[in-house]
Amino acid sequence: MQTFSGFNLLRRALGGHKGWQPQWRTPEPKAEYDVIIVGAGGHGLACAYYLAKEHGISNVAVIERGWLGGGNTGRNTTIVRSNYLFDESAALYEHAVKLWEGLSADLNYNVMYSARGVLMLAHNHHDVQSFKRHVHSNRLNGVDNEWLSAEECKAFCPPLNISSMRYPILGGALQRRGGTARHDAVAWGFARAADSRGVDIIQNCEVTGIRRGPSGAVEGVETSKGFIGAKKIGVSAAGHTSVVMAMAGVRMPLESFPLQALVSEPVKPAFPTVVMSNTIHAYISQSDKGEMVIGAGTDAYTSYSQRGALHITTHTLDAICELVPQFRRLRMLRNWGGIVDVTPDRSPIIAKTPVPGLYVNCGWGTGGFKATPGSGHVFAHTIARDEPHPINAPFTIERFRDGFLIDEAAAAAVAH
Amino acid sequence: MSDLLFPLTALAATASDLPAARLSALPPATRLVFRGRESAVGPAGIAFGAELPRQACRFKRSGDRLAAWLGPDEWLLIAEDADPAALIAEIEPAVFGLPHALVDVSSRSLGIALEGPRAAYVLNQGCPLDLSEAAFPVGMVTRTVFGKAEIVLLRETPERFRLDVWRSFAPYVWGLLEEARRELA
Amino acid sequence: MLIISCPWCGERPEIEFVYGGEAHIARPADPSALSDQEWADFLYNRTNPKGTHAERWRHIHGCGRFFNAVRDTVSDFFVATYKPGEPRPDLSQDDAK
Amino acid sequence: MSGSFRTPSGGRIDRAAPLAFRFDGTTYGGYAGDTLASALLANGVHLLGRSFKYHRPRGLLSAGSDEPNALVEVKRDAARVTPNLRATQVELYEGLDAASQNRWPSLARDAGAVNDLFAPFLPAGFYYKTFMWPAGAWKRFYEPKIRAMAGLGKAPTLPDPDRYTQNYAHCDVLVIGAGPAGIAAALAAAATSARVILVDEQAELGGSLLAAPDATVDTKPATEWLADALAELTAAGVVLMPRTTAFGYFPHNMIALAERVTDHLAAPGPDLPRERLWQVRAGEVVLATGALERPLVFPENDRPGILLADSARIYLTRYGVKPGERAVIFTAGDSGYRTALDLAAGGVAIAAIADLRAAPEGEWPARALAAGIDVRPSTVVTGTSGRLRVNGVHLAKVKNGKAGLNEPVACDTVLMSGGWTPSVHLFSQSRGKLAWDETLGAYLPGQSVERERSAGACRGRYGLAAALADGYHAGEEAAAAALKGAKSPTRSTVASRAFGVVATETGTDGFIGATPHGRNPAFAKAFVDWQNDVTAKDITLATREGFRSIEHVKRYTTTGMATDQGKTSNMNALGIVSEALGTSVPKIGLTTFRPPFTPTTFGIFAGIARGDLFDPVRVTPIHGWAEARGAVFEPVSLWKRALYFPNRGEDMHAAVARECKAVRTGVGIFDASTLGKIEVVGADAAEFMNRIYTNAWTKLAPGRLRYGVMLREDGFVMDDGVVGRLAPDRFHVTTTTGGAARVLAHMEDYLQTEWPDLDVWLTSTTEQWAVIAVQGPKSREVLASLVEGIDLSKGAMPNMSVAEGRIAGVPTRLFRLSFAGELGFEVNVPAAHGRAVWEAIFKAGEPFGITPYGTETMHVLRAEKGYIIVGQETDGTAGPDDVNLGWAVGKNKKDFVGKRSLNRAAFFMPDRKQLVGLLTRDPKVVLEEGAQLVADPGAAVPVPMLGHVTSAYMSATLGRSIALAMVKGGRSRIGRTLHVPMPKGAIAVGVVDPVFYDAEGARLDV
Repeated sequence: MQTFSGFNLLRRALGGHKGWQPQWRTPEPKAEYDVIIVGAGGHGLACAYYLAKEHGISNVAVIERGWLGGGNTGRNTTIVRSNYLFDESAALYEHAVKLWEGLSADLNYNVMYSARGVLMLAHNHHDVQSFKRHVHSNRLNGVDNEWLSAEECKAFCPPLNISSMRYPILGGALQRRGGTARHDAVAWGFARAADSRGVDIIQNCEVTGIRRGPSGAVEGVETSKGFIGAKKIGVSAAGHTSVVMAMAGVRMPLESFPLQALVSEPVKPAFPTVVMSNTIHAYISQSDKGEMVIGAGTDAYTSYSQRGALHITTHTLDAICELVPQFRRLRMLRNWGGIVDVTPDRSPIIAKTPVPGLYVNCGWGTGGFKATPGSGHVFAHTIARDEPHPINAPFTIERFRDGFLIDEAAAAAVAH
Repeated sequence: MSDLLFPLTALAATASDLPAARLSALPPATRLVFRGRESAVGPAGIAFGAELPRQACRFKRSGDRLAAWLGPDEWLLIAEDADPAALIAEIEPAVFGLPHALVDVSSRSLGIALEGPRAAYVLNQGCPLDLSEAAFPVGMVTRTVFGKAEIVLLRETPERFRLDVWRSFAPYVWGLLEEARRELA
Repeated sequence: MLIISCPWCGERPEIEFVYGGEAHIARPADPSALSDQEWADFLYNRTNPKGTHAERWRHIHGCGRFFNAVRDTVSDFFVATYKPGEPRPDLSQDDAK
Repeated sequence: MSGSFRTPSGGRIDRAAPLAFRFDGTTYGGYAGDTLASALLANGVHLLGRSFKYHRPRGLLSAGSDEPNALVEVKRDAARVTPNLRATQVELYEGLDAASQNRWPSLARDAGAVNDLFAPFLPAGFYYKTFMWPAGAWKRFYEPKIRAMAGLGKAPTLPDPDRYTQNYAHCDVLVIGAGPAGIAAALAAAATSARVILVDEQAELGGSLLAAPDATVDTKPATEWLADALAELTAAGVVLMPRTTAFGYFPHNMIALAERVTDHLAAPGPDLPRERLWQVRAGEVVLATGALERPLVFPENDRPGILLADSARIYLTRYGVKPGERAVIFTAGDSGYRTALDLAAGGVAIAAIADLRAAPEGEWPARALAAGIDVRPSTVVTGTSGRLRVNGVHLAKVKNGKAGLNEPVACDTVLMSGGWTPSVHLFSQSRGKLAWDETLGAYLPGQSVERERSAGACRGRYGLAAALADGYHAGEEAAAAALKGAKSPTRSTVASRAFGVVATETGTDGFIGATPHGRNPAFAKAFVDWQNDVTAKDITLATREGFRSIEHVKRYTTTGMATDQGKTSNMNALGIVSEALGTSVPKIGLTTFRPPFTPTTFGIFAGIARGDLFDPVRVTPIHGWAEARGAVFEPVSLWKRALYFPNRGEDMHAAVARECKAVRTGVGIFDASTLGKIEVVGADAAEFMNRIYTNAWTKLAPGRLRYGVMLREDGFVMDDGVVGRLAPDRFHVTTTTGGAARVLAHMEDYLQTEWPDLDVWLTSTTEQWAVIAVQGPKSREVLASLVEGIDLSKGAMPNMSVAEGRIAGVPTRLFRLSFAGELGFEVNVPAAHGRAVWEAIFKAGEPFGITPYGTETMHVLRAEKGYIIVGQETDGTAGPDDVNLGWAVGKNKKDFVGKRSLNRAAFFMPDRKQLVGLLTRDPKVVLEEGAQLVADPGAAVPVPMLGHVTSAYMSATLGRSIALAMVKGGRSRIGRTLHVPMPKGAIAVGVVDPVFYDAEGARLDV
C-alpha cells in the first residue's frame, strides 16, 4: 500500500501525480473464500478489514451490487456520537468512537473525524429528564456527555435560536467527542486498507442466492458473476437485509424505510457543531465544504425507492428554520434518499443466525454511520470466532423472541 | 357569561375584512356523532330530520339540520338551534336496540366560514385537496388536513366553505387562514 | 406525496393517511397456544419485500378506515387498494402504475 | 447611463427605464429588463467572482441557471441578505446592491489566490492523503483552516423577516418550460377543456424565441408570434407562471415549483410572500426544459471573458450587450457560427472561429466565410492568457488527435460551444430511464415511469421548427391522456396545428470530454467543473487511483457537486472518464439527478410554519383564566398547560409548596382538560374494553370508575387512565394527555381490523369535555352548592364513582376520584362552558380558600401517593408488574392485548427494574430526575448501574424530599441503602415502598 502523507503528496506533485496507484484492485472473484461479506458499505468493508487485520482471515471477498460505499455510507448525515442510554448501546457506540479517534492513522486515510461536539436539544420537561438520565448514565459508563443550560447551548452554538420559538430550548446534552466524519472517505479508507491485506472487493456483482448444503450450512453465494463458494457468509446489506436473508430462508424482524437528507449551498463557517432535536425532528451540521447537512426521521412507509416525500422535507426544514431562523435564506442544493432497515426496538442486530455459517449485521435504522468501525470490528469477531464479541452479545435476533429489547427510542418516548 | 366560542372570540373580532375571502366564526351549534351499522342509519336520519347520506363525502341539509358523511359508519350531525340532550332524546328512541353509538360533541369543535372568490385559493395554502368545483362540488364534505391540523371541510356554495375544527386547534387554523389571506389585501 | 386510493373516498394525498405495516397478519385467535417463536413471528417478523407488498393504510384524516393496498416498494406505485377482510387480489400481471 | 458595451439599439430591455445599482460598492447603470449579469457586462465588468478552491478570478460563463461562476450576494437590508445568487438570474431593480464573494480583501486582489500557486499540491482528494499527523492536528489546525477557505458566500446572520407561502394546485396538464416546445404544448392543451399550467424559470416566457432575431413563425417575427401565443394562452385560461422553477419531480406526478414573487421588485409590499412553494398534482406533465450549451474543456478555459457562445449571443440579442470587442470562437458545432455572425452583426470583431471539426459543412460555415470570418477547421484553443480578463488565446491545428504548433491570437472574449446537452434533470428525477443516443452524443429520455412526456430540445429535437411541432404534439397527447375518462372536451375539438417556421437550424454536432492541447497534461488546468475547480487532470487522476464508477469520480473529485449541480460539467466529466478508462460513455453511466433542479430557498419549504404557526398551540377553555392569573405554562405535546400559579414574589418551589398544602388541607382546583377522552359505545363495549385493557370490565357497574392499564401487544405499558361506566353499553375512557391520539388509533386498529364483528364505536371526546379537578378535604363542600341532581355524600358517591347531573346550570359528568389521594372530584362539563363552570367553582370555593394549582403540584401530590405517570416512571420498557400494576392485570382473562408477551423469558428475570420509593439521608436534598442508582459509589468505570430516579420532589406535606425510581430487583431492595453518584459526590438513599402518604387510603374514604 502506498503511504499517504504530506511528504508523499509533495513528492508526487512534482511528477504531476502520475505515480499514484489504484487505491484498491478490481479483481475477478475466486472460486471460494473463507468468508464472503455481502455489501461493500462502511460496515462490510470494516468487517473485512478487521477480519484480515485482527483475525488473520484475509481470504475474504466483499461483494457489492453497485459501487463500494454507494449505499447508506455515502448517503447519510455523517454524525458520530456514543451518548446512548442503555449499557449495551453505550458500549457498542463508544467502542466505535474509540476506533474513530484513531481511524485516520490506522487506515492511513484521512477520514476527517471531526470531534466538534453533538448537542441534543431539550424542548420540554420530558426531554430534560430524559437527557439528564442519559448524561448520568453516560458518565458512569465512561462516555462523555454533559448537560448545558439553554444559555450554555447558545454560547456553544451561537447561531441557535433558543427562546423566540414555538418550543423554546430548555437545555441540551452535549457530547464533545461526538462530531462528524467524511462518509465517503470511511468507505474508501477501509476498502484500501482491506484490499492491501488481500481482501477482494468485487463491485457490480449482485448476490442472487445463498446456497445451503444438506446440513443446512451455507456453501456460497449465487451472483451475477456466477457461484462463489464460502465457508462463512456475513450479510451487511443495510436496507436490503431482508431481501438477502430471504435467499437463505430467514425471515427478519426488519422493515426498510426511506431516509432523506439534504444539503444547502456551501457557505463560510456559520455553524460550529452538530445539533439534533428529537422533539422537532431535525438535525444539522456544517460540512468542511461549507454545506449545511440536514436530516430528519424516516418516511412513514416501507420502500426501496431511495427517495422520499416532499412533505417530509418541508417538515425538516420548518424545524431547521425554527432553530436557526437566519438560515431561511439559505438554499437547498441537494436532497436524496437512502434505505434504512429498522428493527422493532430500533437497535441493530449483529449476530449469528439460525443458519450455520450465516451471520448478519443489520437494523441500524437512521444511526448506522456512527457505528461503522465498531460494528465492523465486532462483526468480524463474531464471524471469525463463530461467537459474538461481548459488546455485541446482547444484539441477537433472539432478543425479540425472549423480550430482551434494547429500546432506546422507547426510552426517550413522548411525554405524558 | 360563557365565552362559547373561546378561543376564537378575540381572533374573530379582529379579522381583516377581505371580500376576496371573508373569514368568520360561526355561532355555536349542536353536533352529534352518529356511528352504527346499516340497520340504524335510516331510522337515525328520519329522527334527526335530515337523511344520513350513504354516498361517501357528501352532506345533506334539511332546514337547520345537516348530516355529513364522514366515514362508512360515521356521520356528523349538526343542528343550529337545538339542545344536545333534547336532540339525543329525539334520536335514541328511533334507534333503540339497533347497533349504533350516538355521542354529543357539540363543544368539541368550532365552525369557521370562508367565503369569497379566492376562498379555495386560501384553503389550498394548507389543504392538499383539489378544490375545483369538479373535484370538490357543492355538497361535498370530508375530513382532511389544513397545515398541521385536521379539519372537516364542507362546500356550501361555489364560493363558501365551512370548516369544523377541534376547539383547541381553532386558533391555529384561524391564524393560518389569516396568513394565507394576507396577500389578498 | 403519494396518491392513495381510499376504497371509500377515492384518490387522496398521502398526508391524509397513516401507514399501518404489513397486511394479512391476523392476530392469532389464541395467543397462549403459541410458542415464543411463533408469537415473535407474529409480533416482529416481516416480509419486507423489494417489489409488491401487501400493506395496511388508514385514512385517518379522511373516513378513518383501515384498508389494504398492494404497492410496489421499488416504484412506490400502487397496484390495488381493497377493503379489510377482502383477500389480497391476484395480480399475475404486474402493471403497477 | 448606458455602459460602454451596450449596443445602440436592440434587445428586450427598456431603454426608457434606466436603473442605478451597486456592485462591490461601485454604482453602475443598467435598464429595466437587465439581469445583474447583463448590466455588469454592459459596463465592461467581467470579473464577478472567485472559484471555490484555487480562488481563480472568474467571470460569467452562461446567461442562465446553469451559471457556476458569477455567484453574488444581494443585500436589501441587514436581515435580507442572500448569498450565492447567480448574477444571471438576478433581475435588476433600482438600488440593487450586490457584492462578490469568496474573496478578501477585494475581488481583484484576493489573498486566497495564493492557493492557485499551490494547486500542484492540491489535486483531487489531496485532503484524504494528508493532514493526519500529528494526531489531533486535524481537529485543532487543519480542519479550521480548510473550513475557513471553503464555502462561497456568507450565511445570513439575522432572522429572515420575509414571508414564504405554500400552495397546493391541481391541473390536467403541467407544461414545464416556456420555450417554443412548451408554448406549443400549452397551446395544444389549451385547445381542449384541460386545466393547463405553464411555468418557466425566467422572468419572461419564451425561451429561445426571445433570442431568435432572424426567425419567423407563421410569417411573424419570433417575438411577435410569441406575444400572440401568450395572449392566446391567457385568453384560454392557461395559468402562466414566469419566475417559477420546477425544481422537483416527486412520486405520482407531484411537481414542486418555486415561484419568486418579489425578488425582482425594488419595493415589495409587506403582504406579498418573497417566494411561494407550489405543490402541483398534474394529470400529465410535458417536460419542455430545453438543452444546455456545453463548454469545452481546454487549458485555462476559466478566465473572465470566456463564455458559452450561445450565452454571449443571448446577451447581445436580449440585452443589447456585447461580451467584448474582439472575440475568438471555439466550437464543436454550428452554434459557435451563429454566435459569431450575430455578434459580428452587432459590431463585435471576430478574430477567428476555431472549429474542432475537420470539415465543417453546411449553411453556417458558408455564411461565416461569406462574412469574411477567419474559419479554422481542426483547430483547438490550447491555452489562454490574461489575469483578470482574457487577453489572448493560442490556437493550434489538430492532426491525428494531437495539437500542433501554437499561434497566439489576441482577443478580449472567447466564446465556446461544445454542443448541447438535453436537460433531462426532471425526467430523471421522475425515475424515467435515460437512453444514450449515439448520433446526438447525448442522454435522452427513454422509458417513462410517471405520466409525463418530453418535448423539444430536452429530448434532442433541436431547432425551432422541430421544437414547435414536437411540443404541439406532446401537448395534444398530454391533454388527451389527462382527459381520458373525463367528460368530452367542451371547447374546440383537438386538431393538429402546423407552424410555418423560417429559421436556420444549427445541427447536432458536439464534443464531449477534454480537447487536445499538446501540453503536459499533468500541469495544464483545463476546467471541467468551474465552481469546484475540478480539472481534466483531476478526473484522470481519480480513474488512475481506481475510482472507476462515475459516482466515485464525482465524489472523489467533487465534479458536478457545485451549486450548478453539474449542469455544465457532467457530460464532459463523463467523456474524460470514458477516454481514461477506454470504456464507452453509456457503459459508464450517469450520476443520479437529484432535486432540486436549482438551489431552492429553505424558507419556502418552511412556509408560514414559524413561531405559533410552527405547530398548533392547543389551549384549554380555561387557559385565559390561568393566563390572567399569572400562571407559568409548560408545553406538553401540543398543549400549553399551567405549570404553577405563583403569587407575587414566589418562585416555583414556594408556589408548589403552597399549592400542595392547599390540596392536602383545604381545596385546590386544577385544569385537567387536556386529558384524552374517548367515548366507547355499543352493545359489545365491555367485551372490547376487556380485550384492550389488562383489567376486567364486565363486572364494573354503571356509575363506577376504574383505573385501567393498557399494554402494547409486546407487553409494555402503553397508557393508563380512569374509565367510567355510564351505562351497560357506554364507557367514558380517559387517557394521558400525550397518549390521546395514539390510544384512539390503537383502539381503532384492533376494532376495525381484528374485531370488526364487535358492535362498538369509538368517538374522541377529548375536546368535548373540559375537566376541572377539585381536590382536597373541602372539595365536597365547594361543589355542594353548585350541583343539581347529584348526591355528593359518601354513601351515594363513594370514591371511584361517576354521576350525571348539572353543575352551575350546565350538564356534567361528575367523577369522584383523586390523583392526589384526597377527597376529590373531576368535573366534566362541555368545553364551551368550561371557563364559566371553572369560575363558578372558584367563586364558590373562595370562602374555603380554593387554590388553583398546576401540573407541577399535581405531579408532587401523585408522587406522594406513589401513583405513576406513564412516560415518566415507565419508558416503554416497563411491564405492568414492574410499576406495581400487577393488581390491574386480570389474571383470569384468557386474552388481552399484550398478555401473551408477558409470558416471555425477559419478564421473569429477577433483575427487572421495579418501581420503588427513595428517601435521601438528608431530607433537604432533592434528587435529580434521571440520576442513576448504584450499589457501590466507589466502583470503577463502567460503574454497574441498578436503575434511575424517575421522579423527585420536595414534599411540603411530608416536610422532606421524596423520589420514585425504577431499580433492578427493586422490591427486594426495600429497606436497603443505595447511592446516587453525582459529579460532586454520591448521595445515599434508602429504598422504600413507593407510597409515601396515606398508604392505607383513609383520606380517600371520606
